[in-house]
Formats: sequence, structure tokens, C-alpha cells
Amino acid sequence: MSAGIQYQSISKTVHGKKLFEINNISVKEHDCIALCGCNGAGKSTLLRIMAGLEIPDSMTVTFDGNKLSWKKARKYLQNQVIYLHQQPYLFDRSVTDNIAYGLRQRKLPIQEISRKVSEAMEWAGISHLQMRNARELSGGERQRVAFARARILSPRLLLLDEPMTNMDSHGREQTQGMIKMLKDDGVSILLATHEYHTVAHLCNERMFLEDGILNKEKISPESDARKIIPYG
Amino acid sequence: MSAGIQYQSISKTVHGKKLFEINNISVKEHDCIALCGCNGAGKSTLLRIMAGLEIPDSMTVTFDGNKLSWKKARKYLQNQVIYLHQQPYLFDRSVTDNIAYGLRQRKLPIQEISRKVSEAMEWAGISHLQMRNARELSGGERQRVAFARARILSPRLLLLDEPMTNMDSHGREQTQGMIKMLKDDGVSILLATHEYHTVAHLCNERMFLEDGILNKEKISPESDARKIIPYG
Amino acid sequence: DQSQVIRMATTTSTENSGLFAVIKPVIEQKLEIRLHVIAVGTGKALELGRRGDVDVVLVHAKPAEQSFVDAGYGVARHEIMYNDFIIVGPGDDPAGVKGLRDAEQAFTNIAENQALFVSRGDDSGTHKKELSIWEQTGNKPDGSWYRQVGQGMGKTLQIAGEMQAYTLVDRGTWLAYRENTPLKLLVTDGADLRNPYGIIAVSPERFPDTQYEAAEHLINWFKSESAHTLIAGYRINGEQLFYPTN
Amino acid sequence: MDSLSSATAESFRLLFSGDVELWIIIFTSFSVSVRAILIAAPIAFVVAFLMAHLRYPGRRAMIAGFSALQSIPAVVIGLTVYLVFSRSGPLGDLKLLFTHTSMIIGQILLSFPLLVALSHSAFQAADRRVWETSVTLGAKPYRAFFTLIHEIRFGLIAAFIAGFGRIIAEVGCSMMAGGNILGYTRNIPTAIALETTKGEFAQAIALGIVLLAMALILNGLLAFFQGRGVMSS
Amino acid sequence: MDSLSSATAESFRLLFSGDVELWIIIFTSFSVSVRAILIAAPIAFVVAFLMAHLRYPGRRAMIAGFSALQSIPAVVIGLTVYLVFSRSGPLGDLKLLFTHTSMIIGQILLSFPLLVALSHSAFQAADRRVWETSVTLGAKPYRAFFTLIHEIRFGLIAAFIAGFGRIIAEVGCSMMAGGNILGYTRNIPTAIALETTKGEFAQAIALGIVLLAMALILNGLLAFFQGRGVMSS
Ligand SMILES: Nc1ncnc2c1ncn2[C@@H]1O[C@H](COP(=O)(O)OP(=O)(O)OP(=O)(O)O)[C@@H](O)[C@H]1O
Ligand SMILES: Nc1ncnc2c1ncn2[C@@H]1O[C@H](COP(=O)(O)OP(=O)(O)OP(=O)(O)O)[C@@H](O)[C@H]1O
Ligand SMILES: [Mg+2]
Ligand SMILES: [Mg+2]
Repeated sequence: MSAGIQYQSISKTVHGKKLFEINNISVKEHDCIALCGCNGAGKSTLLRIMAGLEIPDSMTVTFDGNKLSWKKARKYLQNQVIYLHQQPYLFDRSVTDNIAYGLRQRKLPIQEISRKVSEAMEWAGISHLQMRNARELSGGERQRVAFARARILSPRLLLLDEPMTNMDSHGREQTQGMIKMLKDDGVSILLATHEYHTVAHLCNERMFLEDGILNKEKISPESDARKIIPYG
Repeated sequence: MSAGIQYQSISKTVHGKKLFEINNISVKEHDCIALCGCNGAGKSTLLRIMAGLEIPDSMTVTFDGNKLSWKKARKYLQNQVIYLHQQPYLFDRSVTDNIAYGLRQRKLPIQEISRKVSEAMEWAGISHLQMRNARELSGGERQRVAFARARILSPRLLLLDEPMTNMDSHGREQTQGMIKMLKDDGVSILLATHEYHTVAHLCNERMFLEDGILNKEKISPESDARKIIPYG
Repeated sequence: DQSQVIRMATTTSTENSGLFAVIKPVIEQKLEIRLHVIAVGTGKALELGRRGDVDVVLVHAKPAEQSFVDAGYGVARHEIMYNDFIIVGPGDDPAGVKGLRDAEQAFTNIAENQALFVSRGDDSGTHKKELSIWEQTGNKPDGSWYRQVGQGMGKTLQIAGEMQAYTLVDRGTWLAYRENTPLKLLVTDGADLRNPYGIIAVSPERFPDTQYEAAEHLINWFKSESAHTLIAGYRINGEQLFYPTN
Repeated sequence: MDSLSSATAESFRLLFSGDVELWIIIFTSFSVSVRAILIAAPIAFVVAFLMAHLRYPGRRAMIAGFSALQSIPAVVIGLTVYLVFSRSGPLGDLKLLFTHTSMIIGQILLSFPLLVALSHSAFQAADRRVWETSVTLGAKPYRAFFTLIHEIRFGLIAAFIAGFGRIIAEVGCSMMAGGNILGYTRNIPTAIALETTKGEFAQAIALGIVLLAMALILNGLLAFFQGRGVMSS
Repeated sequence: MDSLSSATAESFRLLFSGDVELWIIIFTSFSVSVRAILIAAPIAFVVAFLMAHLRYPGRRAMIAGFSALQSIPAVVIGLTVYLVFSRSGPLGDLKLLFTHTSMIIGQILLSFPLLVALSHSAFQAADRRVWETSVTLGAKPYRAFFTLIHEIRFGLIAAFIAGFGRIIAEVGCSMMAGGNILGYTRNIPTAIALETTKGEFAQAIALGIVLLAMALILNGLLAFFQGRGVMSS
């Protein structure tokens, strides 16, 4: 029994149509799982449910040995799991304030917050933007801010919805490096992506969401992980 | 003198800082130009200026042999050039109404509109969404709707801001096919992208926006166009 | 300050005449109370009394006051002063009432000529007076020449001025307004134009926590010599407005 | 408690007795206020749109000005209309005082700052991609304006309803500019004010209930036409 | 024209004569209305937020209800407050009639539907990612609520100003619940109404100008604190 999270029997109906019905998703420490599937397959919806942001038709969650209904797990999920929107929303504040947001909610001492924030900004390559209002940023700059804002909280499970969207090649490399770092820190990562080839080398599992069914495929670190599968 | 458009001495300052200063951009019929550059380089801003949506510090536009100031060219640009936002905005209406929007502005006969719209939806693989409200769509579905909405108008110049973002592999292929078709129809295309390798085979020119300077590189159809340059 | 508060409901016209600005400080000092004057329409003033929200009412609508007392809401009606009504109208006087000393005759002329007449139409003392005069003439006012505006005296006078119409007005309001209106004073001194003011303490039997004692003091003060001097001495543009009743 | 419930009962009795005079009053109220808001709202929306989209000196002062103008009491506006249209006023010759026209003018003035301030905040909050998208898809400015209106319709409808509520319920301006003439310019609020000065509280509340009922019907219709919106994301 | 300009001139003279009575009236106005709006607005914002975020039966009827309640004339609300606090009313024993408290209660009731309807439209228009983002970043619901408030502050401030404008300018409720007692419950609008019935138009306009000036100052302060917003995209 690790610090992982198990989701059981997740199902969701949208507009009277069953979007998906999934028996089990189990995320362990150090896991990095890619979630693939075509447009409208339900990837974002699934991630949002897993983060406790959307109401599923049914779901139970097991963590630390406790089995909870979705309703009871919701608060825990909202606290321990971070979902990064496909099109991230930045608050109408400075970049610094955006990144510090989560730490402020956790009532950390000010010095620690500012230290962590500058670290994260340095890391994401956005130190030059710190006093800018987040609403004025370019598409890629926004994505970086959103990523830094989530990373800084070291969540138990990080759900990334197409994290490399809008990022330039440098940003993509950075993101990959960071996913690796987070993985090593024990954070579990689940990322929805249409560009599996760019993250294949990081992932130990790949899931396909297709026609409401989730298929899983374990990946051994040495085998096909480096094989480029054209735009997943 | 073809049906192309020339832009001269485009410059733009943001927050007191010069974003770019460009001597000349010339787009000819059948052109497909890739615009590369890192996050915050000013790609989106440039495209928006070229579409007549944002005010440049200076710019002149030449088309059909007329040389106009930006102010005078604005109306023309807004009519003949279509800009597709990096994160497209869909109107709070049905998918059909979104796609028909531009044709309705042009006061086309109703039958023709509906014929063109179903054609475009078929093409974009979104026929099953037609009566849905556009606001409920998934990220990739939105992107497809926005693309279909622009394509249907057969503009003189189409400015695409990361058109393949959020699209699944099928959508990416479709987009590429469509760009090719538009090119063949004589539409000029300029697309900003961080994934040059996916569009390299379509492009006859590549531009880099770096430190406010635009560098151009012609690409001969046979040479390096198929070589994969890792993520633009 | 801590002094006892007496609430008096009175008509807007009384307050608007400016009389209270003169007598209120004197009352407050003499009786060591604070007087809160709530100036509203006659009907509402009596209703405030009926509901026990004021300690004393001062209005001018004799029949209504009498039934107020008869129904047990008030202790007794004390007539403390009077002034008079007048009839005003356009200078060219299409109904030919100028110089009459009889309201009934004037109204008859107006009705026969179908000359524009503006009525307050708000159940106030003035309105009730007007209706009683119409009743005496035997004509029920009706038709487009008779306009009910449902507003206070001042407003009614303004509207009549704008319309070049006749109207019945109390002398106090007339004196305050006559500079600003194109209307002329046409009928005055009729025996049927007297306008008496009554003051009534709200019944302590019905409303035990009413300030009855203080209200009685107030009423007694109004009947005192010094009050009479003050009231009789109050003038607008040199003209006396109210006549104390002995 | 007693008078409260008896007043309410009385009011319902009056409501269904089908009194002609009452219906003229109701008709005046709605005819005047509906016309006023239908004139004021479109102009206010255009002004608010221009304030939100153009950059010119004095823009922020203008916004603050419209905000502050909401605090002018109806009676002051009524007074102004009165002074302008009074016989001795500059436009006295038009003989508009104490007519529906002068009431409408007063109510337009009264609702205008509110409509501008509220719709400005809706235009300001609009995603600027709305405008850009419609323009780049070839919409002429006036069409793009209507598209924008449609996208922010919830905010504009809220502004519209608030503006309508303000004028259908106001008494000071109608009293002053309209004169509360029975059978002509008397509307529900002035009638209520009159019943109140008479001490006829039951009648006053009855009229208030009539007004509320009519407003509910109107709002129901608006809600029906506006449809349901989906939040942007 | 003559009376209009002379009235305005007179009004400016009065403004600067520093009359104590005038200043008590001004103070009453603002003290009552500021307290009323400071009580009403936060509650209204919470109610509007819940209406926008929860899905429960009768929600749409509730929204329509608050919209319609904006059409209730101030005097009807004043009347209701009066009947409740009247000595013969259910809460007569509290002796609150004709006090600042009863005026505040009336003004709270008057501004509440407006505040709810307008802030509901602001909450409704908010991007739902605001709430989701703050919650997923670990904000407790009440903190996420404040974040949301901050993001839509322009709409809420517009609602706040409209609500304040409504009550600072209203006369019917203050008249009925406050009694317009000189030196105590007389505020600017009731004083204006009084001056108007007296035909003292200059005084009335002077008071209107005072009110407008104070409102301008208040709005200027608010504009200063709200800062400039950047449109979302
Ligand atoms: N609020 C909603 N109302 C109705 N339908 C919705 C809603 N949200 C999502 N859907 C539909 O559910 C389906 C799944 O959406 P989702 O965003 O989860 O897809 P996705 O797999 O993330 O797609 P993409 O790769 O395009 O981002 C889509 O068809 C979408 O239109
Ligand atoms: N309205 C604005 N106010 C201030 N700065 C702005 C504004 N719009 C853009 N910028 C800044 O101008 C720069 C260029 O932005 P632009 O969106 O054109 O970049 P881009 O090349 O498209 O980047 P990306 O690849 O991330 O989309 C960025 O640094 C951005 O923060
Ligand atoms: Mg998605
Ligand atoms: Mg960009």
C-alpha cells in the first residue's frame, strides 16, 4: 500500500450519452501515465473528475487504505490532486501572485513563498515576466505560468491536460525535464496528450480512451519507449 | 503583380519595449509560410497586426498594386485576411451557426450557406456535433470548428495561430490535407507553429521571429522539407 | 440629548408654511421636550394616529378629526387656530368669478363655463373642503375640465399655474407661492371658506405607551397666551397667516 | 399583523374587480416606462460600447460620471424636466409639461446613467476575441456589435431589467413631470404615493402587488426569450 | 431659462455657506445609505453566488423573482417597514419606527433584489475555470469565493454602485420609514422632496448637486481602489 490513489468504476454520461465507463485507474508513486485518445473521447472530462472538479455518475476512490465515495473523496481530491486546464486560466494579477496563489492558500511563511516562487519562475524561464499582469501574456507564456503554479505545490497527483500545447521547443524540453524531476520526487503524473512521442520516454504506462473504454499498456523502460509513434 | 499582399516596415512596441521591427513580409498566391519563434517572440501579435486586428506602430500594406497606410488598409485586411486565434473563440451558438457566421455576413443565399456548412463540417469531421452548443465542446473539437469556420470563407490570406494545437493525430492529418487544398486553391497561408516538422512538407518558406528580427528561409520543395526538425 | 421625544403628525401645508420653524424651538425650550414633526398628508397623519405611531396630530379636516375622536383614537379635538381658503385662477378669469365673496357661486360659474379646474384629489383637508363646496352647488364636477392631480397644495398650485386653471388653495400656501405663479387671487372672505385647525392627543387607553401627558402639555401650550401671540405674530411678506382660536 | 393581512386581502380583492380607472393607471405606467426604456437602452448600449472600446482622453472620468449620475434622485430629474418644459422655461412653448412625453423624457434621463454604467461593465468584461473573431470573419462593425451584444446578452438583460425596475418604480419624476393627473398621467407609483398620503395603505399595497405581478410577467417573458446560456471556458 | 439658471446659481451659494442643518441632512443620508449597502451587498453577493453555482429546483424562478422585485416602488417597501414596525404592527414593541434603523432596514430591502440580480449576472458570466483553478490549487471554498469576487470585481462594483445609487436617491422608503424628521431622519432626498413641495426649486436643486458631488467623490474613490483591469482572452 503505497501513497498511490485508486479510482474504481468511474462512469460519466454527457447529454444522455455514456461518455465512458472505466473499471479501474490506479496511480502509484513515481508513476507517469500518458492518456491518449481522439478529440472528444473524454480525456479532459476524466481528468477533471479525477481532480474532484466534475461530478461523475459513479466513482469510488481509494487512498491510504481508505475507500471513499466520490462525494466524500471530493475534498481530498481537490486538495491533493492538481488539474492543469487544457487552456489554463490565469488570475487577473501579476505573474508572481498567480504562482504564489496555492502556497498562500496553504498559509506558508512569506519568505518561503517568495523563495519558492522565484525558484519556480527561474525554472520555468519566466523570471523576466514577474511583475507583468498574467492576462497580457502570450499563449506559451501562459502555459509556463500555469505549469509553474501547479508544480510549486508538489501535489500527490498531477493531472496535466496537454501540457506542452503552445510551448516552444525549449519549453517542451523544460517540461519534459520537469516531469522527470517530479516523478523522481514521488509525485504521480497523469497527462493527456496528442503527442505521445514527445513524452514516451518518460512514461511507464499508456492508456487509450476509445469509445468509452480505457485500454492500458505497460511500457518497460527499455523496450519501445523511445520508438517514435507518430503524433499519438 | 499577383493577388498577393505585401506588408512593409511593420513595427510594434509593447510596454515601451520594441517587440519587433520588420522590413517586409510578402505573401504570394499559393504561398504557405511557417512562422517560428520562441514563446513571447511576438508571433501572435504579428499575425493580429497583419489581420488588421491590432494597431501597429507603423506599417504599410500593398495589394493589387495599391500602397496603403495601415489605417486605410485596415478595412481591407479585416475583410480579406482571416486570423485564427491561438485559443479560438466560439460564439455561444450552435456549431452550425458558428460555421455559417462568415457566410451570413456575406449575405449568401440560405441554401448555399447550408450546403457549404455541411460540406465543411463533414470535412472537419464534426458533423455529429452540428446542433451542439459550441461552448460545450472539447478542446480539439473547438479547434476543428474554428478551422472549418475560417476555411469556409476562402480568404485571400489565412493566418493560422498554432492550428494543430489540441488536435488528435487524425485532426492533424486532416489539417495538413486542408492546408494543401487551400494552397492549391490559391489561398495564401501563414501559420505560426512550434511544431514545424509537422508542416514542413507543406511550406515553401520558413520565417523565424527572434529578438524582434524576422529571418526568412526559402525551402525548395524537394530538399529538406521532409527532414524532421525536432519540434520547431 | 435625553429629553423626552414627542411625535406630532401634521399636514405638509402646515409645515411648509414655515410656522413650525418659529414655534418648534420655543416649544422645545418651554416644555423641555424634543418635538419630532412628521409632515404628511391629512389622511396619512390621521392614519399614523390611528396606528399609535405618533402622540399628537395637528390637521385641518374637521369632520375627519371628529370621527377620529369618536372612534376612540383621540382624546378630544381642540381647535387652536384657523386661516382661510381662497380661490385663485388665471388673470383673464374665463368663468368670471373675480370679486365674488361666495365660494359656492364661484364654483357654479366655473362648472357652467367648463373652465379648467385643478383639484388636489388627495383626500386632504383642502380636498375635503373643495368637495363639500361642490356638494353645496349640487353639481358633481365631471369632465375633462376637472383635473385631479393627487398632490400636495404647493404642487397643485404649480400645476394649476401651468395649466392656467382655477383651484382652491389655503392662504398660507398662496402667500408662499404667489410670487412664482401666474395665477391671481380671485375669491376670498367667503363665509364658507374658513379653515380651522384642530389638535388631538392620541388616546392613552388605546396606546398605553403613548406620551399622553406630554401631549396634553403641548396642547395646553397651544392654548396659552404666549402661543397665541406667536401664531398671530407669524407673517409671510407682512401678511398674517393664522388666527388663534380663543 | 392584522392590518397587514387585511390590507393584503383587500389588495387582492381590488386586483380582480376589474376597475377601469385602475387599468388606465396600469396602462399609463407600462406604456410610459416601456417606451422610455426602449428609447434609452439602445442609445445607452451604444454609448457604453464606445466607452469600452475606444481609447480617448476623459474616458475614465466619463465612466465615473455615469456611475455618480445614478445617485441623482428622480425628483431632481423631474424638477429639471419641469423647469425646462414649464411655461416660463426655455421649451415652454412645446406645451409638453404634464404629458406622457415629458414623463418619458424624465424616465429616459433617469435610466440612462444606470443603463450606461451597467452595460459598460458588461462590455468591459467581454472577451475581446468576440469582437476580433467577428471582424476577422468579415462582419461589418455594426454586425460585430450585434454579435457582441448577443454574447454578453445576460449582462445587458440584467442592465435592462435594472433600468426598467428603476423607472417603473420611480415616483419623483413622474409626479413632477407628469403631474399625477387622474385618468391621464397617473401611473402606479404616483397612485401609490397618493394612496399613502391619504393613509389608504391597503390600496397602496394593492397597487404594489399589481406592479410586482406585471413585472414578474415581463421578466418571465424576458427569461423565456433569453434562453439558457453556457458558461465560457 | 431664467429660473433654471438663477436656481443653479442659488444652489451654489447654499452649497458653500456651511449651513449646519444642511450638513446634518447630508450626514444622515450617507450614514444611513452606506450602512445599508454595506450590510446588503455582502449578503446579496453570497446569495447571487449560490444561485449561480448550485443547481436546485426553483432556481430559475428565484432569479426571475429577484429581477421582478426590482420593480417594487420604494414607497411600498417603506410602507411594509412601516406596517411591521408600527406600534400596532407585529414588531411595534421594538420602537424602531422613524429611526435611522428602520430607514436602514428599508434601504437594505430596497437594494437587495437589485444587488442580487446584477451580481448574479456577473457570477453567471464568470469563467468557470476561475473557481476550478482556485479549488484545484487548494483554496478552501470561501477563499475560492473571494478569488472569484476579485476576478469579476468590475461587475460587482458596478452592481454595488447601482445599488448605492438606488438607495441614496430614493425618497419613498425614507419618507415612510424615517418620517423625514428635521434634524434626525431627514436625508437629502426627503429634503429635496420637501423643498419641491414648497416650490423652493433652488434649494432642491442645490441639494441635488450636493448629492451628486458626494457621489462623484465616492465613485472616484472606488475607481481608484478598483484599479485597471485587463480583459481576458
Ligand atoms: N458541459 C458539457 N456539456 C455537454 N457536453 C460536454 C460538456 N463537456 C464536454 N462535453 C462533451 O464531452 C465529450 C468529451 O469532452 P472532453 O473535453 O473530455 O474530450 P477530450 O478527450 O478532452 O477531447 P480533446 O482531445 O479535444 O481535448 C466531448 O464530445 C464534449 O463535446
Ligand atoms: N496586451 C498586451 N500588453 C502587454 N504585453 C503584451 C500584450 N500582448 C502581448 N504582450 C507581450 O508581447 C509579447 C509577444 O506576445 P505574442 O503573443 O505575440 O507572442 P507569441 O510569439 O505568440 O508567443 P507564444 O508562442 O507563446 O504564443 C509577449 O511577451 C507578451 O507578454
Ligand atoms: Mg481535452
Ligand atoms: Mg502566440
